[in-house]
Amino acid sequence: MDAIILQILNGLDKGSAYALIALGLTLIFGTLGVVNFAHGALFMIGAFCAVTLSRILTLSHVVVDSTKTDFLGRPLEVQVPYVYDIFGEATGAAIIDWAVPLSILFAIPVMLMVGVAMERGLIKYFYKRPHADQILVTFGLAIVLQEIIKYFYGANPIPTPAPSAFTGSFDFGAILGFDPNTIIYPYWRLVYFAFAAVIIGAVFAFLQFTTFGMVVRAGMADRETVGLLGINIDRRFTIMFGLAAAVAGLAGVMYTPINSPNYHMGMDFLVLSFVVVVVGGMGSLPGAVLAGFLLGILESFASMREVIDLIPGINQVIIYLVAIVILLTRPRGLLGRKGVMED
Amino acid sequence: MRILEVKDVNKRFGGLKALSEVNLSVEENTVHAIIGPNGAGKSTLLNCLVGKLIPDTGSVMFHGQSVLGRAPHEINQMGISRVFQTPEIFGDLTVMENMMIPCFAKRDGAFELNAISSVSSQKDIIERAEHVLEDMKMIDKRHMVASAMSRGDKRRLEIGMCLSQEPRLLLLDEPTAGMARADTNNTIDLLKEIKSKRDITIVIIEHDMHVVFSLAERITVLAQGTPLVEDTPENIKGHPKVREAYLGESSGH
Amino acid sequence: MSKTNLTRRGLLRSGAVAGAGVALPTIFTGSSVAAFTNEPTGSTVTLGFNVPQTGPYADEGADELRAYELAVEHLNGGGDGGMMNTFSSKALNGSGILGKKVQYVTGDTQTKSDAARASAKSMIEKDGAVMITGGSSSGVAVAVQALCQEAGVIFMAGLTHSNDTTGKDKRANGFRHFFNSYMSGAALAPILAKNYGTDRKAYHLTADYNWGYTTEEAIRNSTEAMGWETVAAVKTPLTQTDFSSYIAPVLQSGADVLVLNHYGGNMVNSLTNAVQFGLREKVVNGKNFEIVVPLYSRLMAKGAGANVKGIYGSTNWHWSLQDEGTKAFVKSFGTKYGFPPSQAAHTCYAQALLYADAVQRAGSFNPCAVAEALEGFEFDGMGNGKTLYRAEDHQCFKDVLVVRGKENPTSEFDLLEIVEITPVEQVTYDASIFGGQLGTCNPGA
Amino acid sequence: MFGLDKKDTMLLLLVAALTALAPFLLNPFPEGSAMAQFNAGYPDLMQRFVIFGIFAIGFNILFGLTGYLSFGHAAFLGVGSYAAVWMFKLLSMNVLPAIVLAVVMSGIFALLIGYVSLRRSGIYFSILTLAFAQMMFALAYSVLTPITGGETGLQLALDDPRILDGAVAANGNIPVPGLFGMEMRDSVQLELGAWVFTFNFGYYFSALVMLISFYIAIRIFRSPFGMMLRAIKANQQRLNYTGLNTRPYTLAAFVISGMYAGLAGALMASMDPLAGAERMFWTASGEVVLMTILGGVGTLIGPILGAGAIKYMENIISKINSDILHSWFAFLPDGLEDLLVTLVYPFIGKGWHLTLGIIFMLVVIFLPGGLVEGGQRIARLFKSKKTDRSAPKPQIEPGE
Repeated sequence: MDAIILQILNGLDKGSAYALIALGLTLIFGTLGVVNFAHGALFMIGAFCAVTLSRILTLSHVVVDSTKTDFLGRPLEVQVPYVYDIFGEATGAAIIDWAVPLSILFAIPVMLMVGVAMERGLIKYFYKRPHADQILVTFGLAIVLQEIIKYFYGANPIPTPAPSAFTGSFDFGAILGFDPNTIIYPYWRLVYFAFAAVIIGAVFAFLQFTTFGMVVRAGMADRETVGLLGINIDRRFTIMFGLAAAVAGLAGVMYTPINSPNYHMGMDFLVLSFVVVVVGGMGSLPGAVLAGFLLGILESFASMREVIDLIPGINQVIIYLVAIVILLTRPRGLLGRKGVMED
Repeated sequence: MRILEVKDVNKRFGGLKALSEVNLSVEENTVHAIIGPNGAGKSTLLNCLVGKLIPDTGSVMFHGQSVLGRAPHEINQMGISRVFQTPEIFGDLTVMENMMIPCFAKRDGAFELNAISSVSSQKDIIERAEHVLEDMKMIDKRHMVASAMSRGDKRRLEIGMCLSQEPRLLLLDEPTAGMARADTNNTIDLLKEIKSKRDITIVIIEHDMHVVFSLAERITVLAQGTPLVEDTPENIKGHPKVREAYLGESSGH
Repeated sequence: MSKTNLTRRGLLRSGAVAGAGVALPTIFTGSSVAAFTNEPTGSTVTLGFNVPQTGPYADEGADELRAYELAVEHLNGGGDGGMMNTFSSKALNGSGILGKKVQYVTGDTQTKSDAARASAKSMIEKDGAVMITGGSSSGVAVAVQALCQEAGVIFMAGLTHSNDTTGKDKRANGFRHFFNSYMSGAALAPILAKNYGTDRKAYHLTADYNWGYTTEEAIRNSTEAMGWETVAAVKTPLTQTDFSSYIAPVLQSGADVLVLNHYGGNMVNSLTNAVQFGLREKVVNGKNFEIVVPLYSRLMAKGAGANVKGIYGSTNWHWSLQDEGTKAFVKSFGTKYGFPPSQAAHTCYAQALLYADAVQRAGSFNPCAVAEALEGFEFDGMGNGKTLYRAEDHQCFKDVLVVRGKENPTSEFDLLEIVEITPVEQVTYDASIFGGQLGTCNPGA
Repeated sequence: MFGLDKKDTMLLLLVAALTALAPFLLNPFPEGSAMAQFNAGYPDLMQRFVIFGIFAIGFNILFGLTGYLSFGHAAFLGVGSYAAVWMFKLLSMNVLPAIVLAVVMSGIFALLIGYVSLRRSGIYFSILTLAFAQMMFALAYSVLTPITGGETGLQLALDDPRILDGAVAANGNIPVPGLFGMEMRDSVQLELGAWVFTFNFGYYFSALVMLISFYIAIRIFRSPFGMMLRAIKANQQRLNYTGLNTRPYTLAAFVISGMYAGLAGALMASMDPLAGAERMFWTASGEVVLMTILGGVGTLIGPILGAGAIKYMENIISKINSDILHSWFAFLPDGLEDLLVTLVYPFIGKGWHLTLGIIFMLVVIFLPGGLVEGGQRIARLFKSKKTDRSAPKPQIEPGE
């Protein structure tokens, strides 16, 4: 029982990452009709916003500590961050410690700009082109973006820890009456889950309750008609692209403490996020969120050793197996609409 | 002899009752029109005839055989061809290729793995396709890519493709929708010519009363998913129920 | 048609100068001219450095390449000579190999066996490389080793830790300086028993591919021999990035040690996740919960950051060793590049020198002569103390390091501290236990 | 000739001539010169050109004609490779039985996967094929290790049975794949002045297989079956209402292209008897999509060009290192040399992915019809000087 509760928790957390990425992907697909293979790269750029900010915060000058030596026997050069000088050591250390949450503020404008630049500079020329062309050009862009990141940051993962206040884990088991240590969950992952819930809720509220969102939703349903009403749908779609990029980027920022970011983390998520979107139904926002959580939970269950012992290799294939079963039983995914992306 | 027999057909979409207790019979070698206001269920009925939709209840018999549960290509092979509201042709292919495909379907059936012989060696198919193109007065356009033609020519090509299969029943779904008056008249002439040249039954769904009264021998009026009346054009013109339900609204034509 | 095995472009490159301008075609028949694949006849010899330049191990590959460049410099008499000065064999004299200047070509393995073989083939066929070396995974090492066997060139493996490389998949033309899973287990177990006691329950997470299997087996066998119990062993997919669903059930199982048989990105992520779950603050069965990482590398430690603190693992070599060979190598590498070398760099540098030395001693580039010179070769001064290149399986036997993540690192390179230098006797095993056949050396032509 | 019209015959002969002369054409630079780095006329790469050419030709039969974008085609390549290596291990080092088994096995897999996946179209089809391939990759890499060799790949061993050949070659090594006594790695070299040309038996064998595959592909393109496939891409609905059952057509195309992939896989294993699971990974499937689009979708020769272009970059650009760059620009003054090297360096060697990404983007943006369209534009540029300039934009027809 406790094992199952634990894996549901796990699944929700994994699912929230999938859902966040799939949400942005669906926003772009639903509004612009563009299959964006560079979406994973946006996630990755978001994560590197966090890396960049923590690098900026730890910009240092060198103080020579003659009591110690480095590997060649020379006096040790100790890096002292400028923030220590500005705010004093205690406050400075706290600022550096909180680099990841602070990066949210840094990432939002950056990602909006990246998104808008991408849409204006490249994507808008591809609205009328076949999906295969969109896939290829965005795939090329994804490669270029990740190679640029690799050029500057290297291929090795870069540790980007959560604030020390969030290290350790919370013991749910104790509350629910199980033995201690049976259902524990890291604080930061709980933060991630809550954060994802807030972002997903905000996106839905934005689309549901603002005029802007209403127009966009109408545009998703029938672009031509909305265009005929004399509404400048293109500008709104540009903003939507920026928004989707920001959602992906924030998902990336908050993900950095969970897994140290590296330049190919976007590609690692790309296939998976497409599976999530398609299982949810192309163009359906609730579908993307639902499928994200569903696949997250199923993946967690499949990784239990009781399950693996029963069906060897199930943890390797569960996502794809579920995708196949769902697509064969529900032709357009969980909540997909007819006629979308079928030709 | 009755070629098409629709009995007690019902079709629901969720809460919406699209067809209710539809009965229709079409005599062989006649032109039968189905008219009715928007949302009357004309297209739904047509889709039930060609296998795109399956009625909830009722039967559709073609030449004494049920079409229900058969796939569109099987129904076509039985002898029913369909012309769509917006011309459905193979846009990327040339006019000649467009015309050859139904000829292959007629000769080889629903599937034939004819992967090694070349198209240009299929003399009988080429001959047949050219013959139909000549018939349709399109032979000079045979090397054109189909999507580059005017809408009228596309319609003409589509009808020609259907005729090349020598169907026993030709279904036309608003063949003149969106056409200019001249094109409409051309289409009427074309259909008249087709009818005069061969034995064929035509069922036509049409909004344009001019087309209907120029062509139809029998007319069924559909309203709210149910047949209101079926009669000759003359009688339909004067029928009070029809005027009330339909013609009164669209007399502006 | 006459038969040649692959080509001998190295020969042709120099021969071409003599034949230039002659319009008459000359058809080369390999066996009549060259005794072995890519026999160098000019004033230079070409070595092929096949390292990952793209993909997740690119940084490791870059470090390997730095080491090779340094080795080439030293072989040709440049720089301060590095470990050539401390190496017990004095055959090398800084004038290249057998008087031929050393040149090199590079290829990208992409850490994929197909791509690695393609780039190795191109170096052999196109560039006339007489020896291939490098790589940072066992899959690549085994694949390229088999290729070199077929082509008739020597393969000096880079970083490869699976038992298979010199076990089940060993080849007569292939040589490994790096240690393996068995040695990790044999070296780690006593230290673990000493620090964590003999009454422990271990939970293994294992990368679901060959290297993971052999590592899990090695650690299980050696820890169980010390009295540990293995509670469970769960295989994780290579492509996994988030290990939370594998780590969450660990505490429920009653285990008090978690062994992460992961490498590279897998290890960085699983360790980070495990620390996140607060496993190390837990007390289970009255003991502190512990995590063990059988194979450490500095780049992985760097990726995992503070999470490695206090965690035990094994490593082939570390720059903080105090023997003369290490000090000489660290000095020349550090002077040239500004930071200390990784263990991958060390192994690659050593392999390049060992190959050159063997050629020099054999007096020939012929792979069979080189192999003979390497087989049973005992040496010292290459950073791991006395070392033996065992003849039966072409595996090096030397001391193995047990290391621990450092609590207070002074720089981003100072992440591990040496806990124990396990003597070579303790990690030596019988050559036959892993099966496989060495075959006979293949000189190509 | 060969039942082809004049234009197609010319195309076939052109491809035949290019492949026959490839050892010359791909080695335009003399040995030892600075440009020799760009020579591609060595056996391994030439083999790869034609083998991936086969793969792409087959993929184009599915994607180019029917428009069904399979994102899991590399799985069939993998199946073919595994089948071939098993045949080498168990039966004989002769490549023919290996090729036959590989084509049959990949055909069976394609039939099963195609039957299920073709129940959906559009991106749903793509995701289904992707899912199948990823499952096959994941299983081959892990739990199927006894059958596939897992991480290290499936390879030959000295103690394999090899029922027909006996165990070990004369020199005590594992025998190599061959064809009735000719070994695939046999080569003859020709030295002409400063130039060296290598003629490899394996390459010519693969090239012959590719020519046959190409010929069959032309026949399929020109056949009624090919026309039906193009009709499926153009308007599936109309085809249904014309009395044609599209499912068996798409399935046949899927199986044929799967068999092409299996053939390519078998040839890869024949040239280099090792089969790794990575060749089934989704990026490998993506690669063949890129090859086809880069060359020109739906054209006959495009996929071959695309395959060549990508393999050239992977194998040539990736091998240029900073040393070589310095030697190129050595004639320049030091500062300028360093500057140029710094500018070029990110794009070569380990940066070859960056170059690849940029080229994809440029081709897709400016040449939607791929390299073939590029060729057409250049050809038109020359023609337009003679004829009038307002010629209508030609449709990209198969066979151009």
